[in-house]
Amino acid sequence: MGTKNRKITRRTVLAGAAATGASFAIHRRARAVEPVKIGFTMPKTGYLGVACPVAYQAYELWRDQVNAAGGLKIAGSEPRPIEFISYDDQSEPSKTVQIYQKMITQDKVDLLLSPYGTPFHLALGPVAERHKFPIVGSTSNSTLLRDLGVKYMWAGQQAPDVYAPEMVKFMQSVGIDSASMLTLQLPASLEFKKFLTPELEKAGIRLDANDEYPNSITDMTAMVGSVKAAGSKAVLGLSYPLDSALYVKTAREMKIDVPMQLLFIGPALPFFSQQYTGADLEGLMTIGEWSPSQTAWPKAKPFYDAYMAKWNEKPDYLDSVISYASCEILEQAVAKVGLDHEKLREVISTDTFDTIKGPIKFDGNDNVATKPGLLQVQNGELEIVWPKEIATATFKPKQGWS
Amino acid sequence: MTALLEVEAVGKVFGGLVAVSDVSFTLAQGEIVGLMGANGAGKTTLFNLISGAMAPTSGRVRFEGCAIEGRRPDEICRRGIGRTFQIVKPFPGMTVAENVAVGVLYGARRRTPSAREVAAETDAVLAEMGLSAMRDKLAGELTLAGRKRLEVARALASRPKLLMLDEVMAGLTPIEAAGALDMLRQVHETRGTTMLVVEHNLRAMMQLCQRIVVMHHGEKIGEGPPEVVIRDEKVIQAYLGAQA
Amino acid sequence: MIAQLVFVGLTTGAIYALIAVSLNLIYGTMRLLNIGHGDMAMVGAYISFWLFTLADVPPYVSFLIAPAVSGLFGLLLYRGMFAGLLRRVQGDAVEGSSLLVFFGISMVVQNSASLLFSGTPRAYRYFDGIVEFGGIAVTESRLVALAVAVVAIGAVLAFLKFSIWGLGVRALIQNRAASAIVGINVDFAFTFASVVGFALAGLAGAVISMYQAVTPFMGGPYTTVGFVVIILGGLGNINGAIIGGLVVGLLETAGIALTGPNFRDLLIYGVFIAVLMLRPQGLFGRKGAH
Amino acid sequence: MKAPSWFAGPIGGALVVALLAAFVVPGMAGDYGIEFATTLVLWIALVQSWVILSGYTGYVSLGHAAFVGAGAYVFILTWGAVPFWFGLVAAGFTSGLLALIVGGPCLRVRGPYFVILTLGVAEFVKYAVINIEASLGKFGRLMIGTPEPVDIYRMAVGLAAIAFVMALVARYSRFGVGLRAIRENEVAAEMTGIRVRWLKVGAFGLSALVPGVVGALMICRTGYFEPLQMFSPQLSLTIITMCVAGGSDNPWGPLIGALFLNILSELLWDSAPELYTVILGVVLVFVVLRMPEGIYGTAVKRLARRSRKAVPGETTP
Repeated sequence: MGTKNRKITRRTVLAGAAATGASFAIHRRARAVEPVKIGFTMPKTGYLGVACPVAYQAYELWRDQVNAAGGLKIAGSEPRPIEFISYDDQSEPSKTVQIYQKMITQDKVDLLLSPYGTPFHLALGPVAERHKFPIVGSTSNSTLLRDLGVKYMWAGQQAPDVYAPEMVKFMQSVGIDSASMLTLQLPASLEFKKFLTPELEKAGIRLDANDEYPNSITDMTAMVGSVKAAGSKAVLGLSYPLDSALYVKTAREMKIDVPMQLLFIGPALPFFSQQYTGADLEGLMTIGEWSPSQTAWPKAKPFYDAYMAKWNEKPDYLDSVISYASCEILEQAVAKVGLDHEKLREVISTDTFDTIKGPIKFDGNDNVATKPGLLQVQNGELEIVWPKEIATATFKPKQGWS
Repeated sequence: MTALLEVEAVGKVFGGLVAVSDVSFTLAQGEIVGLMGANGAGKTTLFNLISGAMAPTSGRVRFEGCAIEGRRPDEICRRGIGRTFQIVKPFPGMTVAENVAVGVLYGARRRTPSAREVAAETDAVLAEMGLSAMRDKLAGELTLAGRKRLEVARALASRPKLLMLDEVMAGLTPIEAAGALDMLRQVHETRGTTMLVVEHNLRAMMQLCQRIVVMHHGEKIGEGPPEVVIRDEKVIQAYLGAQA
Repeated sequence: MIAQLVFVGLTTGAIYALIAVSLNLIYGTMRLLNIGHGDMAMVGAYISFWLFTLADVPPYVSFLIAPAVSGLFGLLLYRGMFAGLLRRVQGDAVEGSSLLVFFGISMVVQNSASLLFSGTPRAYRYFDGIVEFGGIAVTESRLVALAVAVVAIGAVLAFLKFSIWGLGVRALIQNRAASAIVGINVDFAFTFASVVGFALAGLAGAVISMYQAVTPFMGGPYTTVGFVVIILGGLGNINGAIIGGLVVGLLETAGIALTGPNFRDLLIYGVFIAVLMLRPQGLFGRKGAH
Repeated sequence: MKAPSWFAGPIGGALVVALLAAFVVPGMAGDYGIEFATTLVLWIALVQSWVILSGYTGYVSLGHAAFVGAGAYVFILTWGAVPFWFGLVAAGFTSGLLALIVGGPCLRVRGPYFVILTLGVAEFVKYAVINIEASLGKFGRLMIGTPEPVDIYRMAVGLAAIAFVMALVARYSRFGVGLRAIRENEVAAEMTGIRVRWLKVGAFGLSALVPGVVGALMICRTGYFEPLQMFSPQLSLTIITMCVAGGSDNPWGPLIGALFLNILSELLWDSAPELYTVILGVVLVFVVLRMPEGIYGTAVKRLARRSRKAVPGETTP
């Protein structure tokens, strides 16, 4: 009757304790050289408290790796160890603004990493601009950052106006001609919907059920029922982790038999595979363009292994990867031009960076080197099924539930 | 003497229960009238009907010739009817002076008084009621006698033409009750305020009232000067019968 | 489909009713504005999750352990804080003060959980087969949740109805001042309300953990629903809380089916506001009870 | 009742403090200091506005977030279309109007019913705005060209000063005496000639003006509007927490409560970033248990007792 994932959690606790001990040890030893102070905030409490570990765990992994390798390489000087100065922004963008000002003016940090989530990036844009302090964005994926017109901040992820056409291209490539869309009423989902709807129309994909729901949703029976009645070939769930899980629970009960079932954010998260395994997870899709099994990116698999070793859970293929990649960009830029903010801005704006998700290059605020893609669970692992150039597997229609 | 208050065939029914039935009487300017009756006779309900806490089911209440039944209590107060409560309701978290000031500020008057006028009038009422020494105490900290006094003071501060007193002496020691009686007489003497008084203390009623209305089971069963009323056979039977 | 919607609505509603009944015991008797009630459910959910993942303890055993722990917590809070607070503070001030206390407690509990376990959602699988009957298909965990809620609420009702202590608690909910005068042991009733109220919240959490991911912040929405339900049903009215819970549960499923999922909250709060406009004392509250 | 002459003292004092805060602090504090001060001052404005209804009448509102959110929403809707100041004023008045509309029916309900009803109304308004925004195809709105932080700070100081004076005048005027009488005993208040309904609704409307402007200033700080954040019930809860911690029978208590909580959380947050919310929770519990009348109320009482001891024979403080 019951299955479980005991090994993951018990080891997590031990590994976590060990890791903390290890990082203390490094700190003490590295005191000889003045560390490089890198600041950021994370919404450890508040409504994003659930989502942010995937990001800061990537940051902490990067710090430990760099320190273990002798410190951050800085052009024109000795490598120096990294010291994080991080605070809880309580899921409030205004707090983020306040804390970044503090980190810049009082804590006198040398470098900054980005906070978690689009609204926080948007709120921070003007701060970066005023202090001429470069911040490589990570978990931000909105066209609004472009509208802000800042020169000191770059988006980590693809904006929906780039993402939506790719998703539709994929659907056409596997012969899907009808879809039902379920949209969470939060900015990122709503923005995606806004760009996806005309693309679907342009491609001649029929839109059947098209519902929006609030973040307070606790039951999806009615909504999933309308999806079932519509008989579409695809379910596009523009959803967040907890409602993604709710969708799977309800779709199982109602035996939703649809070849393409995509959930915006969820299937890549660790808890998802605690709650659902086997046939339930198999065939679910999510957005993302990364996989440890993509051999074209030599750093991908080592990152995956290191993350697993440190945190004893899989990285999130979207947020953890881009968070880590933003650290890599900063690392490479500093290695090239040192800690001067103006030079950093220059080099980040123009160079191409080699990261765990392949090359990244910015044009304006946008990353133009990465093509947005889609992931699918196949044999329990997430595989890239789109775009073709970086695909690690081919799409397989979802086959029922357990 | 012109009639200040006219109660005409007033009735109140709660669900199926008749609380007050067809009661009529009048109060002349400057009169002190007692309202007597056993517990449950409908005295407090009648107070509520006059002061606007409830609307009567039937009948009229006229004050200075205007129909006031069913109007809001605050409006009736501003027209000049002040009252106290059987179960005292001071403003416990406010000081004694503040309690009185509420009456001064919101009671019957033509214009908003200035701060100095409020202070002066509050002090005057406090002195009149013998509360000056306690002016800065919280109302909730007073003894029962003090709170009853305060209720009268608050009602007086609103400059009522008619003051309705609901058992202001109940629960007091004989000495306190005597003091209260003197105080009311004093008020009547100096202000000439018309009063409608509910009281169980027969002697006090005899001394204070010029006329007494007796109620029984929601109906008026007698009316007249005190010494006549208490000798009335019907009244004795109803009143003492119920008491015993 | 209609049968499915109604049944699912009932299971959701049963959990709401369980939370509301327990909250009603605390709010109805002591007038403590327990905005940390959902956090107690969160504690129960974590207990259930960790017992299962670390020690193989199946959730039905946690259904006993979680309420024991949270009930003990309730006892300690009452003895340590609220007994004294209730002696010193009276009237409306109780609500303000207790709101602040529970706000503090809620911060401590939530953030301790967050520090200890991080914000990462946790989940496990149990009772996750699918049962079909009469055109209805539901996950077993929903049935278990329904059964547990019915049994727990039934036990509380029976206690209140048939035992002499229960009579005292009911009288206390109706009128505190009068109860003390007629010799009801107020201290016992308060202790009872604290322990049982907290224990049932913990139980609800243990049940919820079977089908919803566990996070340090999962309690908030349940607190809100709990308050809406007890005010809807009439403060202190246990039967009202049960019916109110079912009403909200059905609004969430059937109501959404009729209007659209985006109207979920407008529907729930709209009905709530409308009811209070028409009946200021709630659906089943007595006039003047407040 | 005309404002007594001693009003001039506190009002003048508030003005001096506000002017000092507006023009001296920015020179001394860095960027971060200004951000902290802005947060603090906005909280002060919020608690002062809340106390007018909930502190004085005892109708505890858990719905203040609705007014903050409504103000912010109106402000962003009019952003760019009308002059800045006009937008601020419109934000305040819209919230005030919203309060007048919902106040009538809501204030028929008392005690706990009112507390939860206001929460329900605030949630209703929040989800209404979410749905309106979604149906307009909006996914958060961006404002470009918002004022400099120092200017926002100065506006916030001005607003807090206005809110303080409003709360002060409301407390010690005829209006405030009426409101407090309602809190102490509504039936008796009505029988003493107070137009209970008008006063309550009036106080509700008045208490919603300032939060509307606060909402506008809050989105100016981040340049971004998203309903879920602006209508957060957490905000309403925090307001109550500050007011109860300080004591809420007069403007001083909430002022002290806001200072206390902001400064405390700032100190804790800086020195114990991991544990600070836990410690803050413990402190809150402690405050209530040791000082049920709030910091201000308790302090006044202690001082009074001490002075009474010092001057034997005097009966009243």
